[in-house]
Amino acid sequence: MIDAAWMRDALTRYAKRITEQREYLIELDSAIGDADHGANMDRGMQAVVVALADKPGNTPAEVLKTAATTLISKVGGAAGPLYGTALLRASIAVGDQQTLDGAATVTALVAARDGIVARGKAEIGDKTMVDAWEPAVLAAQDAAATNSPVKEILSLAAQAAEQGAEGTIPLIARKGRASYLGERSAGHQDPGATSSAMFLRALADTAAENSGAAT
Amino acid sequence: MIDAAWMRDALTRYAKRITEQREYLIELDSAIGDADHGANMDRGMQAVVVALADKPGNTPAEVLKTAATTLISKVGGAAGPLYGTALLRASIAVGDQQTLDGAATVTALVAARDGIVARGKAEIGDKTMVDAWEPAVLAAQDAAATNSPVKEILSLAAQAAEQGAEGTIPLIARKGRASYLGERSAGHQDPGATSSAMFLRALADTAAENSGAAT
Amino acid sequence: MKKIINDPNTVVQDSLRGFAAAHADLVQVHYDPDFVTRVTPKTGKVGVISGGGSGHEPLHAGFVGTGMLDAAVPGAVFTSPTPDPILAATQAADSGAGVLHIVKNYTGDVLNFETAAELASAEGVEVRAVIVDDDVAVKDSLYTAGRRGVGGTVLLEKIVGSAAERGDDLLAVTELAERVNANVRSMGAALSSCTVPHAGKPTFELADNEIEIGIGIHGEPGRQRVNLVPADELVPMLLDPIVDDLPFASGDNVLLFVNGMGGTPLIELYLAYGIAEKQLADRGITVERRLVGNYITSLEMQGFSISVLKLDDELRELWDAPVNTPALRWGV
Amino acid sequence: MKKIINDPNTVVQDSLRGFAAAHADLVQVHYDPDFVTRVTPKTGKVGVISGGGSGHEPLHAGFVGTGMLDAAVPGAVFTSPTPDPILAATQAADSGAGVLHIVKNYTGDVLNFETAAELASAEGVEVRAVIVDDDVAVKDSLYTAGRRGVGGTVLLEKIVGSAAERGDDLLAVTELAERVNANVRSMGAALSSCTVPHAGKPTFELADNEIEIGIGIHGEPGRQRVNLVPADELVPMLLDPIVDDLPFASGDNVLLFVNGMGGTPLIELYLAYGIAEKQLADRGITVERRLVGNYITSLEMQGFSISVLKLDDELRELWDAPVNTPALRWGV
Ligand SMILES: Nc1ncnc2c1ncn2[C@@H]1O[C@H](COP(=O)(O)OP(=O)(O)O)[C@@H](O)[C@H]1O
Ligand SMILES: Nc1ncnc2c1ncn2[C@@H]1O[C@H](COP(=O)(O)OP(=O)(O)O)[C@@H](O)[C@H]1O
Ligand SMILES: [Mg+2]
Ligand SMILES: [Mg+2]
Ligand SMILES: [Mg+2]
Ligand SMILES: [Mg+2]
Repeated sequence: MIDAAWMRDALTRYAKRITEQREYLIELDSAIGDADHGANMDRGMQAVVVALADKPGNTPAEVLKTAATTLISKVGGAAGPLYGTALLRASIAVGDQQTLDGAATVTALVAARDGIVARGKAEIGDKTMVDAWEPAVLAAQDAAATNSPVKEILSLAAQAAEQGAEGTIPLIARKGRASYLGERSAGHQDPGATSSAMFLRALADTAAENSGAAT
Repeated sequence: MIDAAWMRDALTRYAKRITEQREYLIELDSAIGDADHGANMDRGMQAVVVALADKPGNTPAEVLKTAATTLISKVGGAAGPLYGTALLRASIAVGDQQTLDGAATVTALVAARDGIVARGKAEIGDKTMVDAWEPAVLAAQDAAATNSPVKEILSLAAQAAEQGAEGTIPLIARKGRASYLGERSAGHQDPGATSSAMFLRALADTAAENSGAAT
Repeated sequence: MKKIINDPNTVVQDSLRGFAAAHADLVQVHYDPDFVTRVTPKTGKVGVISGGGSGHEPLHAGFVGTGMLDAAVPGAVFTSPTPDPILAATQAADSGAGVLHIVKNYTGDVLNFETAAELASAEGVEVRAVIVDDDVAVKDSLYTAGRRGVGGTVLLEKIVGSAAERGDDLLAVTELAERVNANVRSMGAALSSCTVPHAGKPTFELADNEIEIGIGIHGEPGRQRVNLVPADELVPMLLDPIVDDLPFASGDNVLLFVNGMGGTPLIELYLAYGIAEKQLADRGITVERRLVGNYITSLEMQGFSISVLKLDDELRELWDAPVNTPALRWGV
Repeated sequence: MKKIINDPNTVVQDSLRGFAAAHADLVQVHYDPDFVTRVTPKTGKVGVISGGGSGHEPLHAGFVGTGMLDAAVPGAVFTSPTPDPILAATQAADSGAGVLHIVKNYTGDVLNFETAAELASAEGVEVRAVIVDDDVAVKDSLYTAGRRGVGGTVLLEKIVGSAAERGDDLLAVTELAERVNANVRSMGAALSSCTVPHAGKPTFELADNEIEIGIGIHGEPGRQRVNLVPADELVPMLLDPIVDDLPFASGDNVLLFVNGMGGTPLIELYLAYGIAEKQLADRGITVERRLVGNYITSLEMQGFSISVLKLDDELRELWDAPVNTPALRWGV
């Protein structure tokens, strides 16, 4: 089951992943943006790790809230408010549950996606992080409908997010900075969708590693 | 013999040469200066050609004076006043003679060199145009002492100037812009010495071509 | 990467420290959160603040001072600041008459300023915002994030700042800001890319004979890559879309702003200015006021942008009003 | 070569035309011979003029105006002007009280200004000259053409221009100029070369990790090529030789000038300024006045120079005096 410690693990894992992939995300953002997404996410997630050490939290929601407010106050750019809102909404959605089961996990993912859409007004196919979140949520919902374990839900969500991120390559951007390029935005993978897929992969990997407990 | 027409020919020949060698002189000046010597000399000599068309002159001195004042008012930089003074002093030195014989030619060369030294205060070995003019004058004086024809005098002067220019390569500059480089100026040929050798070569070539008349 | 810096992670703060020392008579820099205020805040007026990613210097902190901004909020390089410093700057700029946020139209800037405005309102500060979107290189349609805010921002900050300085209320200042934004159009071109410090290499590569047309101010590639052409042909590639867009027409009086992107020297900017003014004159458009120089930049990018603002008596008067900031100063 | 120009042969005149249009309220540009005067010449005072090759904008034409220069003479790019325009500018600047020539110490500048001064004297104009040679990168010895005139020129033109404006006579103005020159030292570094328009390619090539230390303002290579180092180490490579040369000592009050070479953005210049001011403070030297920006440039070269001027009450007062030129303006 997902508890506060699990959530801290997942975020720490994601922070590590982002540091490793920092240059790659910068490169993606150079092609169709302003070359800062890797630095933005790294700055933010490092701050999240520090914040969680300071204030570990007792519930998944508390951990998510600390992460959300840290991202909002450390990242800036488009990604900061979008990720921040996503985690904040997820935190609110799961309330004070000590642990999250499959249904609650889906509730959190739905709330996160809805937060991003509410703030950014992007639709699927606009070549944004929504293109990773939307298929992830759908996959998670499908898996939860068949009562799959959390590990399975998150694994399918991550896979869908990765496919969604890859699927942004041929798209022409209609939101965010890449939209300024018009047709020249096609042929490049969206950095925010990519970092979003990494986020979902970090959740899935955390579940896989804790699979004994998390089924 | 050198008359006004001969002098116009020589200057026109030099102007053509400078245009051809413009990039080369710029390259030499890039290495140890500010990359303008070719453009400066080209601008000046093109103006000399125009000025002489307008005001051909009746004596070698008149032709030289027109060239001198044109260079002074069109070239700028270090080369403008130095070349201008050289030709002005040469013009004054030969007075109103209709034609110049070997002795008068040497007088003109001596006056030109003295003009450069008077204005620029450079000594032989300072890696400046003096390193072309000084050996040229000495060679001309030697040749004149044995009553060589003008053609011979100028040919030997040009050869000495070319050797002198080449001889600037190992030198460390002590005057002009190249002196700012200190030891880094060694290993490069001085642009002003190079254009000076071209000037003397233009005189020699003119004499060679008019050799029937000029002996 | 060749820059006079110590560490990409501290470049903004390191530069702010130098800025603070160099202009201690005009501005005060606050750290953590980072924002810049006038050294002597003026009370009893509408506060006018702006902000955005760093790397556009002197924008915005260079425009803090009498007759222009009350505060500025520099984010990381090319990254919108977070709500915290925007909130702090908003509170510092408020003396009861409310605060105008001048926001360049980028998703990140808009979202972070929005959040800050909500937080400030919750603290009892009346906040309004103007979104600057003057870049004609971007189509304003369902298929884009809307036009970017570029050169017009500088002109708007001056004019609106001077209106606040003379005592206009928040509603009037906001409406004026909308009016300036509606009457200014801009477009830019890059001769070289810039290098974002934490990226360490140029954002894009251009061949020796290529330029980018329709760039923004974040080193992002433009709409179109074309061969380098003489200035007489390059200037109308920016100017014509600007003139056609509003449109500007014969008889109009305008302010012409030729802006350098950071790596282009004045000798070229003046040359471009001369061509642009002449081409406007050929269309019967009179340049009544002008600005030439590096005012809204993209780090060390070589290139320039042109902005044209339609003037009326009020806008001209406010442009002429005294201004005393690190980067713009006259009449004082 | 990537520049916003039409033709290397007309770049100076094309740029002057734009400069003239942009600053018609302050300056008048005369063509053939090319020189720049105040739009409203001030009579009854010593005329202060300067000039030199173009490519250093805003120097010198950008400093024509009240409190600074009466006229400026721009030559071809990096080429001293010829005597004709210097003579014309000298005559235009003379209203009976004589004229001071501010000449940067380069062979070409010195020779051409000398000739012009002789011609002007022959026409009855009293002319004096100050040769600025503040560059500590060059040893002033029998083995060089002497030190170059670099950043100190800007400071000297301001201070001496303001002395002339208040009515000092030619002798006093000349002595003051000598005093400023004796009390200012400068040094520069390049991160990239510049490209002279008629040369069409960079004057020198630097590898990605190399910089040139001890450069002048004509794209000439410096004294030494070293690896790029962090700003904290780079700044003292310029500042230490400056401080040691005069020498400046604890208790001195100075003006600190961090100048960009044309292609380096403000974010880096302020960063360097902050370090320089701190390192002076560590030596007990107080920075009382400062200037940061692109004021004496080398086309699009990336790099910067530092100048330090020892202040006394009179120099500080003259620095603070009103100035109203295209490139420097305060107190008006
Ligand atoms: N309106 C939007 N809705 C959803 N995601 C968006 C939107 N705008 C931008 N993004 C995402 O943000 C990413 C860019 O983040 P980042 O580079 O950190 O910010 P910025 O664009 O401000 O530099 C994009 O790749 C995209 O996925
Ligand atoms: N003091 C001097 N005496 C003699 N020749 C000099 C002196 N100073 C410079 N020169 C010559 O002038 C040449 C440079 O001319 P040019 O490049 O046109 O002028 P600048 O150095 O002003 O750019 C040098 O190569 C050198 O030969
Ligand atoms: Mg980005
Ligand atoms: Mg030269
Ligand atoms: Mg950004
Ligand atoms: Mg020169």
